[in-house]
Parts: sequence; C-alpha cells; structure tokens
Amino acid sequence: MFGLVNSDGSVRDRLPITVEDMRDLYADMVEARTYDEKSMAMQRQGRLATYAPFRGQEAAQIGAAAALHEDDWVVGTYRDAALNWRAGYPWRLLVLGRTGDERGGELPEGVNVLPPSITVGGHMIHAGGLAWAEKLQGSERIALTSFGDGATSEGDFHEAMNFAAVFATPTVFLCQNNGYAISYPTAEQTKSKTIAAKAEGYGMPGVRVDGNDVVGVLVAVREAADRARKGEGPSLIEAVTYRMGPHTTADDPTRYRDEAESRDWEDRDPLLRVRRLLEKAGGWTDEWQAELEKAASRVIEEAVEWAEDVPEPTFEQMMGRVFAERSRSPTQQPDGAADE
Amino acid sequence: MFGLVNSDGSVRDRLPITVEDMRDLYADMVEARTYDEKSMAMQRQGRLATYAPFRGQEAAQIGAAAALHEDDWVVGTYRDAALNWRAGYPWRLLVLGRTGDERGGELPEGVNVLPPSITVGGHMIHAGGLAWAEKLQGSERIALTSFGDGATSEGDFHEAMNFAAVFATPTVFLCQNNGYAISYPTAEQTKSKTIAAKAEGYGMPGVRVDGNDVVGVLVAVREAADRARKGEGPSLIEAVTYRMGPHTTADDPTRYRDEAESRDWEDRDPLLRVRRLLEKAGGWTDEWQAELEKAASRVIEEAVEWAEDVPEPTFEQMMGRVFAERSRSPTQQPDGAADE
Amino acid sequence: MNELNLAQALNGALDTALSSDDRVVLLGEDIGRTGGVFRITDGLADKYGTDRVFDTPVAESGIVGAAFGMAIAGMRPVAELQFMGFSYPAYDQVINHVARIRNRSNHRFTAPLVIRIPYGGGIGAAEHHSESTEAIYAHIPGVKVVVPSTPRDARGLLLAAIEDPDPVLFLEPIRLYRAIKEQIPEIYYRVDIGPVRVERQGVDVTLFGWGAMMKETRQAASALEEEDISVEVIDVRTLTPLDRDGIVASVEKTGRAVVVHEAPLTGGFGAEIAATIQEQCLYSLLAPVQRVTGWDTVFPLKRSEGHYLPSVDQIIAAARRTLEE
Amino acid sequence: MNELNLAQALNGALDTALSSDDRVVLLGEDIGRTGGVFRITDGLADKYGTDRVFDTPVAESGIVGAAFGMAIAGMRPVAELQFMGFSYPAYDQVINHVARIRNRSNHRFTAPLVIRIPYGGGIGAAEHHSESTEAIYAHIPGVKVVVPSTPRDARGLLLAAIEDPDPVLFLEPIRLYRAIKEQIPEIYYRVDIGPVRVERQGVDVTLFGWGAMMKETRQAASALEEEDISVEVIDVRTLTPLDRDGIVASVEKTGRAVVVHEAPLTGGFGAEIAATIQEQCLYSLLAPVQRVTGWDTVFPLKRSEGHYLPSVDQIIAAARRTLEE
Ligand SMILES: Cc1ncc(C[n+]2csc(CCOP(=O)(O)OP(=O)(O)O)c2C)c(N)n1
Ligand SMILES: Cc1ncc(C[n+]2csc(CCOP(=O)(O)OP(=O)(O)O)c2C)c(N)n1
Ligand SMILES: [Mg+2]
Ligand SMILES: [Mg+2]
Repeated sequence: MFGLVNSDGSVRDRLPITVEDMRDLYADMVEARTYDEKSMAMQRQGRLATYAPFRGQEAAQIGAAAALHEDDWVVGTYRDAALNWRAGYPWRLLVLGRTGDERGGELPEGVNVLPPSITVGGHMIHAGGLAWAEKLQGSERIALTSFGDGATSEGDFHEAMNFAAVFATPTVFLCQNNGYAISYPTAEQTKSKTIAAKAEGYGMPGVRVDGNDVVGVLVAVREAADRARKGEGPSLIEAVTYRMGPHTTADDPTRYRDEAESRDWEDRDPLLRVRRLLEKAGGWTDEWQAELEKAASRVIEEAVEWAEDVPEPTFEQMMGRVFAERSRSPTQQPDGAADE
Repeated sequence: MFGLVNSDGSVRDRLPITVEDMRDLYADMVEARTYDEKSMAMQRQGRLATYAPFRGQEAAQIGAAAALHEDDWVVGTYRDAALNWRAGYPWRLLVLGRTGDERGGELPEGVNVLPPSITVGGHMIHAGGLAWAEKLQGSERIALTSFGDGATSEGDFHEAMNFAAVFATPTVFLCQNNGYAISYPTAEQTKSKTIAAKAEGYGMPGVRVDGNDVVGVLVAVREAADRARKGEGPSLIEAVTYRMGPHTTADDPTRYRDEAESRDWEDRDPLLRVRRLLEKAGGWTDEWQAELEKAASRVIEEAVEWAEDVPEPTFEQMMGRVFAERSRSPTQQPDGAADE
Repeated sequence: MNELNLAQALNGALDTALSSDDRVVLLGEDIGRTGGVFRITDGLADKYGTDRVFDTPVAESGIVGAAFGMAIAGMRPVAELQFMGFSYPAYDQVINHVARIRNRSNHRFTAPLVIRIPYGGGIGAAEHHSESTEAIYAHIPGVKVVVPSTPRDARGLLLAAIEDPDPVLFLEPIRLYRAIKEQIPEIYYRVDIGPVRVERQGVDVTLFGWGAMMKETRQAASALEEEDISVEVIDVRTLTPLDRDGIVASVEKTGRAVVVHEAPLTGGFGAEIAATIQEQCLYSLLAPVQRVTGWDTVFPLKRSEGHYLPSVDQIIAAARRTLEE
Repeated sequence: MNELNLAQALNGALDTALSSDDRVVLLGEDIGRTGGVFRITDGLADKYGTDRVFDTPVAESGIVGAAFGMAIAGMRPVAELQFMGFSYPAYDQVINHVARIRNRSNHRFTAPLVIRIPYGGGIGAAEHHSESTEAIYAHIPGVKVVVPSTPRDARGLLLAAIEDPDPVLFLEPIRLYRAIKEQIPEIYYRVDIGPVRVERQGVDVTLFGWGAMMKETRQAASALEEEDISVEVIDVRTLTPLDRDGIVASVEKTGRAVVVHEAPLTGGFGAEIAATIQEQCLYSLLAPVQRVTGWDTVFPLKRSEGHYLPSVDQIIAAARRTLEE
C-alpha cells in the first residue's frame, strides 16, 4: 500500500511538499473536523436532517481535493463534505443543504462541484460524462468522483469505469474504502483482494493508498490527475481509511462492529498523524492548535448562522425549479390547493 | 489461451475424451448447424421472426453443454439455441419460440433451461440466484449462464459476478466472445486485455479458452463445474470465438466488418476442426457425414413441422399467463373488446 | 392477541413465515446484523441464522435478480430494497424478468417472490428517501402491488404475499411504521390480495386512499362526519390487481369520490381510479372525481415537506367541492 | 421541401442539429458504423466524424449517465436507447438524476439532453422490442415526454427537444418510421413542445392518440366520417407537460372522447387524460370517456400481436358507444 507518512508521524520517503503546505493541509483538516463535529451536534438538536459524518476520512478528502485544479469537476456523495468544501463548495451551502433545503445545492458560478449524490452508484458515471465533454471541448479540466466501498458493488460502478476507460476520459475514480457500507464490512462486499485490483478489468491503473495519510493521497491523486490531463485516461485510487463515527446520525454501529476495532483506528486518526509529523518538524504548537480551532469554529458558526437565517422556502420555490420555465401552473392540479 | 485441438485438427495435448465421444460431439454440432441453416432459410421465407444465428459458435455451445449434468440450470440468450438444445431444450420448442409464440418457452419438466433471455445482462444474475438456491437446498445442481462480449459492459454483469463470488454460489459464467456486439467490436467494448481478466476483480478464477475447440471448451467448463459442485464457488470462462453470420437476419455486417476477416475465420470453423481431427483418427468418412446431415435434416424438419402445426394462439391464452389465476377478466377493460 | 404497530406486525409476519416455511429466506442491504434501517427484520438473523437471512452487497438489481433466480428454483425469497428511491436500479429486473417469466415460459417457470419497499415521505429525510412511485409499478402486468395501512392488514397481506404464486411488490408506508398500534391475532392468517377494504361506511362521499395517506384520509373523514356528512372510507390496499368492482360499488352508492395519494398528480395511480369511476358509473356521479395528490415536482427536502404533502384540509376541501356541486 | 418519411425526417433533423450547433453530439449502441438498428443516424458518423457520433459499449445506464454529465458540462448530447424495452437499466439515471439536477441545484446545473427511444409494437419483433411504457416516464416530474406521429412533427419536435433547456425523452413510433411520407421544409424549424395538435376538426366526438396509434385513430376517424359523424382528431404529441387546456377545449365542444394507446390499460397514460377530462368538464360530458388500449398482459410475440394491439374497429366501436349514450 502506497503512503508517505506513518501513523506515528514518521516519514517513509522524502515528502514532496513543504512544511508550510503541510500546515495548510492540517488547518484544512481541522476546519473540516470542526464542521463535522458541529453538524453532529446540530443534528442532535434537531437543527439538521440526518447527517453522515466523515470523521476519520479527512485525509482522503482534503488530500484529494488539494490535488485538483480550482475548476476541475468533483462528483461526490453525502459523506464528502470535506472534499466538496476544499474544492470550493462553501460551508454555508453545505449546512443549508443539510437543514433540508434545495438551495444548498446552488453552487456559486465557477465552482464545479455537483451537489452531493445521495444514491450510491449513478454519480460515478456522471464524472465520466463531464470529463468526456471537457476533453471534447478541448479544455484542461478533469473530473474526480468519490464513492465508498459499498458503491463498488453497484452496476453503475462498472459502467462508469468501463465508459471512462473506453473513451479515455480524464476521470479520477476515488474510492474511500472506510471499511463499511452502513453495517456491511468491505470484506464481504467483494471477494476481490483489494478494490484497487478491480481497475485491471477495465485496463486502467489502480493504486491502493493509505487513506489516512494526507500526503500519500495528495500524491496519488495528483499523479492520476496528471495522467488524465495528459490524455492518458482514467485511474482508480483506493484510499484505505475508516469511518470513525456511525453511518449517519440514525445509525447505531454497536449493532455490527467491535468497540476494539474502532479504538484501534483512533491511533491512526489522520489529523493526529499530521500533527505528529509537524511536531517533529517543529511546525506545531498548542497555541497554533488553539488558534486553528478557534478560527474554524468562527467560520463554521458563521456558515450556520447564515444558513439558519435563510428564509423558509416557499411553495412557489418548490414548484419553480422543475423546469427552466414554470410550464405547469399549480392551478392545473385540480384539487384546488393552488389557492394555498 | 487454453485449448487442446488446433485449427488443422492436430492435438496440443492428450485428449481426455475418446474418439467415440468426439464423434458424438461432432454429430451434435452438425445437428446444431443444420438447425441454424434451416432457421436462416425459414426466416427469409417469412416463417420465423428475426433470427440470431450462432454459426461459428457451435463448439463453445455444444462443448459447454456437454460438460453439464442433465439437471443443471442453463441461462442463455437469443443466440444460444445449440447450448440450450444440448442441455435439453427440444428443437420443436426452439422453433416454436422463433415463430413468435410464447408456448415455445414451456420447457418439459426436468429440463432446467430457462427460455432464452432477449435482454443482455439481467439473466446472468438469475444464474447466481438459481445456483444459490440449489446450494441452500443442498442439491448438487449448478447453474451455467452464457452471454456475449457486449453483455460484459452491462452493470448486471458486474452485479452477477459479485453476488456469485460473495455467496460462493455454484455458478459458471460463460462468455462467448464472438468479436462483436452487433456492430461494435470487442476491442472497443472494453480496454481490459481479455474478458477472462475481469474475473480477478471478483476474486474468482478466469480462464480464456479457444472457443472454437469443442474439447477445450468441454474441459474448461467441466473444471469450472467441478469447482462449483465442490463448493469452491463461481468461475468465469471466456470462449474466444467468432460470429460467422450477421448479428440477426435484420443485420448487414458489411457495414462494419471486412470480408477478409470473416474469410479468415472460415478456416477456423469449429466443425471443420473436429472433422480434421477425426479424419486423422480414422473416425470420419464422406458417408458418415452424409448420414449425419440427413439425420439432422430429418430431425429439424420434424421439429419445424411440429411447430408449424401448433394451432394459432388464442386471445384467452395471451391473457391467461399473466398470473397463476386469471385475476383480471378482459371485461374489466372497458373498451368492450372483450367480446372479440 | 398482541398490541403491535405496523413495523412490529411486519417483523412478526416475517418471523411466522420463516418458522412455518423452510423455503422462505430474506435478503437485502443491512437486514441481518442491524435488522434493516427500519428494524423490520430485527432479530431474525439471530433467530434463523445467516443461512436464512442474508445481508447483501449494495446492488439492487443483484438483490432482485438473485431473489428471482431463487424463486424459480423453488424458494420463497423476500427481498428488501432499502428505500423506494433506491428501487430503480432493479426496475429492469422487475419489469423485464420478474413480471414475465410465467408469460415467457407459459406457466412452466414462476417467480413467487416478495419485494418489500419502504416508501413515502413525511419524515424529513434526504433526497430519494421519500418516494411514492407506486404508479410505475402498478402499470406492469405480471406483478401485484400491495400497500397496507394498518398493522392487522400488514401481517395478513405480507403472509398472503409470501404464499402468493406470483411476484408481489409490498410497499410499506414509512411514516406509519410506528404511528398506530392495533390488536393483532398471533395466529397465521391471510388478508386476501385484491379486495379493497371498506373502512368506514357512508352515503354522501367516498374517500379512496392507500398506505401512509390513509392517516390524513381518516382524519378528514372524522372531521367531515362532525359536520353530519356521511363519509365512506376505502383503503384500496391492492393497486394491482385493482378491485374495480369494489370501487364502483361504493361510488354508485355515494355518487361522489375523492382519491388521495402523495405521488405527483400527473400519471399517478389516482388517475386510474378516477378514469375507472367515470367509465363505469358516470351516470351515478354527482360531481367530478377529485384527486388530492402531491404536486408535479420532485419530492422536496425537509423544509418544504409541508408544501408538498397533501393535508387533511385539502382532503376536506376536495370532499366539500364534490358536495357543493 | 422534401418528401420524407418519419425515419428520414429524424435523420435530417439530427443532421441539421449537428451542423448548426457544435455542442450537439450523438451517442448510443451501434449508431455510428451501422447508423443504428433503425438507420436513424445513417451517414452521420461519416459526415461529422467519430468525435461527434459515438458508438458506445452495451450499457444503457452508462449511456444516459454519460450524456447527463456531458449536458451539465455544456454540451447537447442526443442519446439513443436501442428499444424502449432496453431503456429500463437507465431508469434510475432518468428519474434520480436527469430529471432532478435542476431541482437539486436550484437551477445552477441543468441537463439539456435528449434521449431518443424507439417504441411500440406491430413489427412482429422479439420480446422486449415492442414496449410502450410511456406512462412510467410521463409520471416523472422534470423530464418532458414527446411522441411525434408525422414526419413534419418529428423534425420540428426533435429540433425543439435538442434546443430545450431541459431533458426530453423523445419516443419514436417504430411502426411509423417508414409508413408515411410528407412534404417537409428543409429549413430549421421548431414545433413547440407542449401544445396538442388538432389534426382534424369535428363536433361529435374527439379521438385522442399519440405516436404509432395515430394511424389507426385516423383510419377510425375517416370511417366514422363516412357515416356522417363529425370527428375531431387530436394528436397529443407531448405527454408532459400535458396540454390540459387543449384537451378540455375539444371535449367541451364535442362532449365525447375516446383515448387510444397501445400500452396496457391499467395505469396507462390514457387514465390521466380521462381523469383530467372528467375533472374539468364533467358537465359537458355526454358519455363516459372511453379508453381503447392494449391489454393488461405482457406485449405478446408475433403470432399474438393481432390479439393485443388496439384495432381500427375497436376505436370505431368505442366512438359509437359514446354516441349511443
Ligand atoms: C442506489 C442506492 N442504494 C442504497 C442506498 C442506501 N445506502 C445509503 S449509504 C449506503 C452504504 C454505502 O456504503 P459506501 O459506498 O461504502 O459509502 P459510505 O457510506 O461508507 O461512505 C447505502 C446502502 C443508496 N444510497 N443508494
Ligand atoms: C439490455 C439490452 N440492451 C440492448 C440490447 C440490444 N442488443 C441486442 S443484442 C446486442 C449485442 C449483444 O452483444 P453480445 O453480448 O456480444 O452478444 P452477441 O449478440 O454477440 O451474441 C444488443 C446491444 C439488448 N438486447 N439488451
Ligand atoms: Mg464505506
Ligand atoms: Mg458478441
């Protein structure tokens, strides 16, 4: 398994990035975790609809996004808030979406991130189509799609991989193998030795990377992105990580996994690892940590405030986004409720 | 690529079957080709609906069926008449089906062949389910599913392979790679080096066999069937062959392939190969060939006569096979046509 | 007798089916270890073992296609799809294979399987978790579509579905899973697939509903009765085969009808019922059949659910409209 | 002007679209080298190159999902699915993504793509090659469903569909591809998506149809006119958004209506039209709206097609029934 930084913060190989860049990545991971924790708390207070935490997967998501260009396409899932944010999706819109408001999906112009996919499978194909269009239109843009280990069992994974390979579209397939699809362990999901090994069947490169090593992920995704941009086609990256929290706020992981296993992964926490590395390099202090946390809290609080201030959605808004033109007026619904 | 008999009838290795058995296989292949030719002719006369010829694929189909037990499940496609017949599907019902009559799908009790699947993809999953049920019920029965190179691009191929592997169902996946999916060549269908290589991604064995070598196919399928029966799970076999005719009677292959290519495959004709082998072994004569052809013609003629004698299907028959009980009477359709 | 809610009644029915028929197996995503996202299969993997109750990979076409194969080979699989919004990858299996093998083989092979699908909105869930697309299933010849709205019906209809020689789509109203309790016999009993259930008799107007919308429909009926309007309430229960006779008989009596569903209006199953009524008893109709339905838009997220779902007031208003004319 | 059949008109429309808009690309199984199983894309790969006209792997979800991505990224893909019976593996893409991205992103991302689907029976084809399941698509908010029945409409509607800012399912009646010729302007013209087309004016009864069944509908109208019955014939053309006003206006005039489609009765789109008519003009209705449809069974193979497809006589009989009452 590819990787550059070990759990204890020691380094396997010369790192291709500076300590300053490491600090930036770390700051991003702290900000993402702050959002994650805040969201869990808000959901418990009834302020958000069901929430799917990404705790433990920050390295995979921040590392991947950091490897992309600003205008690349990103097509991820309900668990990819950190990835999406780092690729340009404002926190305030992510929060708004989670309160149960479609306006959270209205990305700013120039941010080429699709609103999170809730179905697992279908969205991977979209990344192939987006990348294909960019290639045909002669742009440099590529598309990255993120999905879980469970999603690799859907037929759409197969069709997405095959299409991308056949048309040599500039697509990066990033699987965050976090050990579970809700309650179902990866070891049962497939009898393939690894998920990366599935790439072979499509004639594309497959790489297995330590998904809790932000630098390892960054490097792996950058290589895949470079290949894509050079016209060498798609790649599959399996980032091996762990979902430290429940599947969603509605889930109870004690029904299907050992506390011991989860505890085991705590030492492999992706934030801890960077912190240890930075400590060794003299790039981390208690004060800085406190500063980061405070700054992150403020940013997230602001996003939450903004989102919670958005006026209640109206009936007209609900009806007004089916088509470009509002082609069916509510009065065509003969129950008379249009008067509401 | 695995194989035992070369195009010129020479043998690569000691054959695991007797000359007598070879002669039987040859006789079956002649009978199948007679059916195929007769069907093409009948379709041109308007006596059959569209027909999909299997010319060139007799070795793959007869070899595979010969490796099965009488009561194993077989789940194939519109192009698998030879496979289905050898597995127990009477010619007369195959002909009846091709005239456009659902009663052609009413297999005799004890024959565990499903009526041919017209959609490509979905049926492979069924073979997994059938095999799984047999395993759960403690039977020795296995299921073989046959499909084309094109079908391997469907999401259902992936789901079928994965399910079979995960539940270690006794299933044999037989891909007849005949070079084309209608007009689309296999080389474009996937960037995988081979179709057999796709097995790896599911943690199951994949074998590539010369699909025009009936003994090679027989041996490969028998090994896979043995594994399955022993509880060792599914396998994928890629039988490399060639569709010598058009996709169907509605297709014009000159639009997409070279005459030269087709001519090239004529020398690799699976029947010719066995004949050459038998000639060398003293097991073939002109008279015997004439006898075989005559016998086959008679058998097929009889099947055709039988099928064409089946009375026109009635309205009641059409309505009577939706459910076990005829739960919706035609008079419930308010257009009054029930009086017809 | 046991006082059970709809979820418990379903769990009990599956338990009964597993214990009384060896051919019954359950399969679906997360139905084993966790007992399903709605806990409908809770405890059954422990009780019957992982050779009867299977967690599967995340692959809906695979689940239905595998269940289909198992059914042909003599078993009685009960598959769960996690939410109706995730049922579509299996749509091809349902319409092209499950619904057709009897026809394709002229009765030689059959597919007696049940596909359980939690459906409907009202719980503030994420996108795709609130679907009510029964109409796209009720248009398929060869599958039966059943929707219980009470614990008692839930048990009886599910046992009937598992026994049925043909495939049954069993739609479970999510927001009723834990909404009402009812005394339920512990014995093995069936509720016939087909007939509507006249839940309340009346002579002025008939309200037709099914599944989760029965709650609002009942409330509307009670409110109308307080104004001395005599309301007949019919739980359609089985969408296909549709009990046209039962529907028509009621409207011939009342002369007025309101059909309630939460799916969008256009092409919803309410259209079939309204079309049938006008076909078969136009001259008894005192007013147009009213449809009270969801809007022709994507089922919205939490904050807009109130705009979308048909309300008790809308049903009352529709009933009044039929009475005014 | 050019005398063209429906297939040629579609080929011409695609040609025009490819030449007038660089963003237009075509993709689908066998559409390049062979020009599609119905030759609708004949010659276009040669003319525009394999960077505009793509043969794809056999994977319908892949085709629609890729077209969807391309549309979001600014192109105007026109996907072909080979037969309606093979469209279901892409149903999830259509209902869960294509129809929803505008809603999900509050107009920020849109999917202006066209999915062309040959549909309908009558050519004695194999199983799954005769489907007419428009109802399952017309129930999806967020996609438009268009069905031409004449060469002139085919060209104009297809060009309008390709220009449309929203996804359009474009259903092509297989048995009309080469059935009729019509003079067609070679210029770029659009036929609006939405309005029904009143094909023949009359005052006694309205016949509603679309797609392939328009042929029998027209024949029935001619036969009825010979008996001095004045028949209005309406080609619905666009199933969603449905032109309810156009439908109602006609029935308010004639007081009698027959809806014709070849899909099974139960849950077919005819139900929506019948339901709408009784809702909006019950008091103008002189007789129940009649539905002349396929039967509630699997579309049969060649030898039974005659039992299944609605006939001219059935349409005439239904119209007579409305006149007798
Ligand atoms: C098509 C589809 N089927 C089922 C679901 C229900 N579901 C939601 S999350 C999930 C597990 C996905 O696991 P994985 O892909 O590993 O992603 P993770 O949640 O671990 O990030 C399932 C089955 C879904 N969202 N979409
Ligand atoms: C789901 C589905 N999509 C499309 C088709 C149309 N179709 C019929 S045969 C065929 C090609 C299949 O090629 P392959 O799997 O290689 O089988 P072969 O015909 O070569 O035996 C296609 C695309 C179909 N039958 N089913
Ligand atoms: Mg996972
Ligand atoms: Mg092939």
